[in-house]
Amino acid sequence: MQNLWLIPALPFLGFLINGILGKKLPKMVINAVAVGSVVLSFLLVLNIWSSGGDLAANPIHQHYFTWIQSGEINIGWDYAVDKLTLIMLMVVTGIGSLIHVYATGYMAHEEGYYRFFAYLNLFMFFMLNLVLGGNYLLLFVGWEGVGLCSYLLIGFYFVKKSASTAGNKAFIVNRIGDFGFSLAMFLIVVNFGTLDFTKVFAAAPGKSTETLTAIALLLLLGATGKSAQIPLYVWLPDAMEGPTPVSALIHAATMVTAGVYMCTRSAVIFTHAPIAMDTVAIVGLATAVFAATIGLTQYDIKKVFAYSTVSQLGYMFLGVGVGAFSAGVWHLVTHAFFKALLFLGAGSVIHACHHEQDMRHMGGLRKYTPVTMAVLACASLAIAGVPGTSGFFSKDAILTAAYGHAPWMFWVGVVTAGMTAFYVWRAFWMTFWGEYRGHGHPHESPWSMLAPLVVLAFLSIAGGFLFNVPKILEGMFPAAEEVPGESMLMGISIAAGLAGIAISYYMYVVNPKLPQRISDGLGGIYRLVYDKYRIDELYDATVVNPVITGSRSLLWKVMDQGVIDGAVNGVGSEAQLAGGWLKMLQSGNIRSYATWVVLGAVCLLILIGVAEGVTR
Amino acid sequence: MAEAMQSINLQAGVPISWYLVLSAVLFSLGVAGFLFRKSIITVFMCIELMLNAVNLSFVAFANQHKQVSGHIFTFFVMVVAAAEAAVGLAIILTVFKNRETLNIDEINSLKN
Amino acid sequence: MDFLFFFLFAFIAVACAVSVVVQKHPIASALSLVGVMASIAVLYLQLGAEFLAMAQIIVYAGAVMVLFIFVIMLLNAGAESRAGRSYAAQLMGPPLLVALMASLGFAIMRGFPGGGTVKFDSFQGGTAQNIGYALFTDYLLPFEVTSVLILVAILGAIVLARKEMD
Amino acid sequence: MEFIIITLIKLAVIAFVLLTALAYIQWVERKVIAHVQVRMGPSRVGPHGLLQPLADVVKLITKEGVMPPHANKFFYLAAPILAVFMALISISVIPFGTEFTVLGHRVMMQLTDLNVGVLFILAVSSMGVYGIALAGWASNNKYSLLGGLRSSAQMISYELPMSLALAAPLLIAGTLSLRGIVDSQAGYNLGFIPKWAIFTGPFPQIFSFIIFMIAAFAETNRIPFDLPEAENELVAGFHVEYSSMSFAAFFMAEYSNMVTVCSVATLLFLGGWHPLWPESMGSNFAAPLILAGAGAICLYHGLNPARPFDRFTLPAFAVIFFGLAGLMAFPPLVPVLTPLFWFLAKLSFLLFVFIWIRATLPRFRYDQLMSFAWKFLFPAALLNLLVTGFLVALVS
Amino acid sequence: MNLLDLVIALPALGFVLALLMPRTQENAIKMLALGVSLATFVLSLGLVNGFQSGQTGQQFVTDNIWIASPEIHWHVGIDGLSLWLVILSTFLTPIAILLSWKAIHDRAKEFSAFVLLLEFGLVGVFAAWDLFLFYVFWEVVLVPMYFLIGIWGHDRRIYAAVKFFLYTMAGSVLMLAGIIFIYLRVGTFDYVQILAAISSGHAMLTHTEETLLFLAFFLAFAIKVPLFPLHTWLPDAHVEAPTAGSVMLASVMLKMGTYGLVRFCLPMFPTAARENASWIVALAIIGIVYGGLVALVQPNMKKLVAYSSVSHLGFVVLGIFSFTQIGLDGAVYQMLNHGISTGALFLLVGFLYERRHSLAIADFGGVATVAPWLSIMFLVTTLASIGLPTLNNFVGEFMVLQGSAQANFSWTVFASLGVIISACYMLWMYQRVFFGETNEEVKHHVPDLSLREWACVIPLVVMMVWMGMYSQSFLPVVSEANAKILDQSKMNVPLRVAAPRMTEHAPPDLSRPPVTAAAAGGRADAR
Repeated sequence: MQNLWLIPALPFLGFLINGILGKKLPKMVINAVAVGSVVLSFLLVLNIWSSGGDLAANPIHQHYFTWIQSGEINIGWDYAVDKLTLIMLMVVTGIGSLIHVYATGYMAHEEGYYRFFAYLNLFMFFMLNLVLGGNYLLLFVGWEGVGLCSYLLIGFYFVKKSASTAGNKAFIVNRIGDFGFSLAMFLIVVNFGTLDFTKVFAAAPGKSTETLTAIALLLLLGATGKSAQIPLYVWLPDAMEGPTPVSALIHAATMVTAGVYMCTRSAVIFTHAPIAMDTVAIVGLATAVFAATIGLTQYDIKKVFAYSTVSQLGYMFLGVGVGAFSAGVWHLVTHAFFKALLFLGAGSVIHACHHEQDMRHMGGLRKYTPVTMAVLACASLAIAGVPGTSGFFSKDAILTAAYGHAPWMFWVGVVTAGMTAFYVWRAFWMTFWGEYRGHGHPHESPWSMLAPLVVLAFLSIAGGFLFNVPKILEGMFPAAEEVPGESMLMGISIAAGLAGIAISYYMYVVNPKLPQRISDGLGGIYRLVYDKYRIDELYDATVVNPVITGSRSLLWKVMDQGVIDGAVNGVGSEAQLAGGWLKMLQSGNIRSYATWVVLGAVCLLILIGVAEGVTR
Repeated sequence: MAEAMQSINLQAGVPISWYLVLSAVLFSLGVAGFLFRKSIITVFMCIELMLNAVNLSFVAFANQHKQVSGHIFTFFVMVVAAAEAAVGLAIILTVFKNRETLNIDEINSLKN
Repeated sequence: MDFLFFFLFAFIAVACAVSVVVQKHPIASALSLVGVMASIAVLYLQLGAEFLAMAQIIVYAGAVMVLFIFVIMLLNAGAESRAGRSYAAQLMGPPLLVALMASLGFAIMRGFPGGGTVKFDSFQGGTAQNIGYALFTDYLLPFEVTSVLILVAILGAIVLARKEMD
Repeated sequence: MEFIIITLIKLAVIAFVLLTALAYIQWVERKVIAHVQVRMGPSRVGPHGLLQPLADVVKLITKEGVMPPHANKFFYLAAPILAVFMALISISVIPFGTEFTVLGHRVMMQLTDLNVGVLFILAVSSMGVYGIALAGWASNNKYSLLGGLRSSAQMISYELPMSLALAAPLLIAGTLSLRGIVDSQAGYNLGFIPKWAIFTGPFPQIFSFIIFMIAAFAETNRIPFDLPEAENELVAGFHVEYSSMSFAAFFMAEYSNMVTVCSVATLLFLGGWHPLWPESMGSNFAAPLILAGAGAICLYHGLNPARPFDRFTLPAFAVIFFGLAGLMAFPPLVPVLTPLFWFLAKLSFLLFVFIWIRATLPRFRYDQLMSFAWKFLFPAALLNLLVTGFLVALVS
Repeated sequence: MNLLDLVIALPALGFVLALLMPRTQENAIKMLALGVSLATFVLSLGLVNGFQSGQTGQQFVTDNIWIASPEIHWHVGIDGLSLWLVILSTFLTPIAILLSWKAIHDRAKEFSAFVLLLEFGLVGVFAAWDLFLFYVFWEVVLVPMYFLIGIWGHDRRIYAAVKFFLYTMAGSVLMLAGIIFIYLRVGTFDYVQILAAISSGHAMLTHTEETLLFLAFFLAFAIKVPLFPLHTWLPDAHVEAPTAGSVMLASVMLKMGTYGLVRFCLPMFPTAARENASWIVALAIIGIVYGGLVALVQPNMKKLVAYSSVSHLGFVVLGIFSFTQIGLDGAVYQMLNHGISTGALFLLVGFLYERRHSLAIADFGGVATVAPWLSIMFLVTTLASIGLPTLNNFVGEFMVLQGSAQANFSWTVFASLGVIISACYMLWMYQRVFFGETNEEVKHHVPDLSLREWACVIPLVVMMVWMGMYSQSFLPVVSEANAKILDQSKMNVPLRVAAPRMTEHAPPDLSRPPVTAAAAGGRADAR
């Protein structure tokens, strides 16, 4: 019997210690606390993994206390673990601990060292909460919590306006997603009377398709927010303002995949809402393509990987959408490996180039940072889906399933895969080949950073074999139907990947003048893509500015101060005016007062007289 | 007044209503004084006049109902009137000291 | 007899009241007011309120009016000045007075067509004993309250006088 | 109808007696003061100046009335009339003696017996102030105005202690009718102490008697309280401008006020016409004896005269006295005259006190006057009233 | 004289004592005020301790005749609904006194006195079970707040104070009229008896009468809440008020309105409440969104928080008029949450003001670098007020929205927009105030939290976490009370058309012929 609550509690403890006392503590202690807590929880997870028993048959479910209880609605604070959760736990804690280790090196010379680790631990806490949560509300707790942490970490360099703005953007865009999520929850409660996964999923098949579709779509809205899908992906690229480990941990490996996890978790609901499923698939696919195209043109190394993340997430959604939940989760895992690796590698590169992020000022780093190059190569191979690497299996699984669902999806997916391979390798070549174009003297990172990289490199190569997610999740989801000619499809996707690599090699190593010409040739389109389709501007123009200006000029100035307050004060002034007229009576002359009194008396008498007269 | 006139016989005695009419007349005269006189003191006296008129009606009612209550009321009115006179005259003295006038039309600080 | 009595003193009362209003000089008004009070006192006697009649003379004529005259003499108040006027009073006053009289008369005539009649000694209840008894049994509280009132009045008068002294 | 006739007759008698009496009280006053100051006093006009009052009256009537300029004529003339009127009217409720029967008509020695007589007297006396005040004001003279102000203030102030002092014996008597009060004082304690208010009751009213007398002095503007006419400050106070008959009127008013208050004191405190000792001890013979004694004294002095014409006048007086004594002793008249005698005796004694004090005491200062009234007299009267009321309540 | 009476009486006592103290002894007075309020708080904890959950109806009852005729009782008691509000008042008063320790120097005596008087009134309002008594306390609360704003406020304080006073008066007078009408009809001011009379139909309220009464009460409460179109007094009052004033105003006084809605409008006029629920909810939702949007563009921190209160209280009203158990519970819980979190917000804004002597957001920036703890506390509060899970507001909002969703899902959709907007304005303000470059004034004039300020903040933060994490220690009693109220308001009073039995509820002067529903309108000319 494991105490699940320990798993999130440990990082939380670390957060408390570092957050409250951190200022006084020496770096060593901080490291120990931060890393130690996460590693410990990782060990706990391992413990569950090993002593797991048959989680499919009897998932662990632990109830700690009733959180919200009113009327017939009772929401407890309880953790549940089944295979899916377990995998997520592994990913989160494992990669989390690796990245913590990495961060000790990366952040070594930063202001607010303790603050950073406190936030990271807090993030771990919430993330684990998200994963462990036994009901939607608890999931939501983690969901919001990680959002908060990403807000804090993106805005870690809060003196930089761009950073804090990016943080706000992330949080608010996520809020929009959460809006959907919470609505979904309300609908669930209204229809199911509870939020516990087990109960909900048990009752789900009985419900009408419309209800389920509505719920599913709202959930999807939430997922798009968290997992940076169209239309809410805009926050993720900006999120790169944060320190690189953050980008790796939160915005590549764990948090952004929460959406996928949530959709997978609510697979039952989705499977009973075909329209929702298709929406998911289309959204995923669209995002994949869309982001990939943008990725082609970026020069900021982190931006490139950011967009690739977006597009990979699109893949996962595609997987979920086409019903291959396990494939989606698989890709989630592998993606966690290699994308984390990519980011961390990029981090080490940046570290090497004295915080230079623009690839045009890099190049030729293979001489200075061989290890980094090696690991990044592994990652790039993996993401490009070179056979044998982890990325290959998961992506292939998804694409196959997509083909089974609708062939055109498969083709689009393949193209995207090609683009992915292209821009990742483009980045690779630009960074490591050619001459060093930057300033200063690049240097290799410390081993505290490299060690995790190596581990991750190994994982991203071998991850596919180590974690055969579909096999682990056997029977949890309806199996994707067998597709004829699977090997052929496999070949096509591999080809696409390799083609991408080849083209990038040709364009950026063999003759580096080509890209310039192409971009010039494309002209407007290129610039549009380069400017990320000006989506942010679009949002600003259509949503943000109207709201702000409208609120200010219309609601506040006109409505509030003009109309309402005006009415109120108007009444006041009217009253004063009337008083001014009535003041005439107040002549201050006793005799006139007396006259009025007498008038009143007479009227009274006459009234009485009339009354008498009436009665008689 | 008409039907009252018919019902007069000299032995029966004076009708109550005549007393009331008398008091009404006195009262109205008091009011008139209040309205048309300018000297505070006179106005004050007119108030006393009105009080007296009312007292008269009280006593008349007492006589009609053969009860002493009316007398008691009158008694209280007198007492209060005495007190009122004391205070009022003191006020008048003060006013005169401060404003050198007894003309109520010139004592209108309440204006505006 | 009663009629004679009544009309005589009613006439005096009204005449004096009129002179209270029309006399230009405060002293004159005051004395006419004394006349009114005296005649009212006599009417009290006729109404059987002998104690009140005496009290009327003592309190009103003897104390209150003397105070008035005292003040008039002290301020040496002459005939009132023409200055100042109240349009309200001048314009609305006369019609209002007529209306007041009319309505009062109407009310009285309505309320007491004839009513009871008054003869001398027709009502014996107004002796000092009766009133004293009523005062100290039924009306004890009001009585005490008025005593307090008078105390307050004395204080007030003193304070005011003080103020105008210094 | 006969009621009216009888009343008219009584009215005539009383008016005549009273007016002459008033004139002669003044004579007495002058005589007494003169003798106190070891002078002769009026002695030219008539024997012992007995005709002096007549002479004064004639003089006053024949004198020219002077109207001061800018005086308010109406009030100037009205004031003295008002004064004397108020002074005389209060006599009307004062009983001089018991009732008796003439020609089958029961007659009481009193114009009318109000059952609120005391209140009536208070009321009227309180009205008395108007005369003086008006006089002071109307004669358009600062001295007289001051006099008027003083008198009004003084009379209002002293009215309170006076009425409070009056209230005390009323509590004992339990009635407001003067006659009733007197009746309530009939009889004797221990057989010889008269049941007068000052002697008897749960609380002998001696204090209230004293207070009443003091207040009475003030009410009548007599020395030591004659501030309104303080010759040496205000020349002659409120009547400085008056002359001839109107001047006389004020004097009449003053003296008749004296008479009034003295008779009130007599009635309320000194048991009215009840003799000083019971008839069983022969109080009925007191009157004849005293008169006879007076006659005897006169006869003795007539026989060996101090002045030449005494030889003629005193025996005449003696005869008159003897005659009166005879009248008193005449059995059918005894029940009528004895009470009258006793009443007049007490009355004249009080009047003598008035004169006596005038001859003795100096005048107060005005503030002394007021503070005496408010700070001593009034509380004392109040206290006395309280004690009396308390004791009365206890006894009954 | 039970515990509750003590809790009510103690502040009044303190008020008198404070007035008796010599004004030179400033610190002594403040100490006294603090001591008294703390003592009151401890006593009120005794209330929590002694409160038997499970038995509905009021507890700690005292019922003495206060005024013989008309019969007005000193009838105080608490049920689950009032309990926590009473605690809230007693809990915040010491904090209010403590936080203005440095800020208030002129007339410190009156200040302390007024704060205590305010506490007295507030506790009274929540504890009163006699309508007239309730009204009295209601007005009692008005006076000290009026002076707090008018004397210790900022530049336009007089305007704000008068506005505040008139607004509230306008409503409460109507309420008084309503109370008197009920009295005339039922013959008592006693809440319980009135409920009994109304629910049993002895009150013979015709439909129009009930609606009018409901509106009379509702208006008074809506102004106090404040509901959307009636809210303009709030920003002014808040901006001008001293910090303590703002805290008490936002945290407790606004709750008087919502409390009144729950306590009176729902159970006493069930049908009217249900009929009018639709547009009231509409107003509430408008308020939620509108308040948020306006808050978004406020240049002044206090104004921003004030408008955010408008938005938050919209949630409360929404929950109340959703007529669902969870919605009502959430509403009540949200009252408490808002009391804590917004109170804390005003508190911290007040701290900023004490340092920088400005409320304009533009005057700040980069506070986080110079005053990290202050900014962290502010962050926690901000997160609480934007409804981050594990902090208090989330629970309330969730329940309210859940309730409204059960009533009508479209309401929830619109209301939830408020949640997004709240994130926008709060975070934006936070960014502008605390993040970015530190400007000179801030660098020199903004130190971190002092010990006293810690003492003010910590309890609030603790409460936020506690209420957010473990609502069970507060909710159950509330639920019981609300359940009672709900089934009170569920029963629709059938209009008595036939002769109703006159019972002791009906005063003797009402012995007039029973009126039919038709004749009810024309009763006036029938008489």
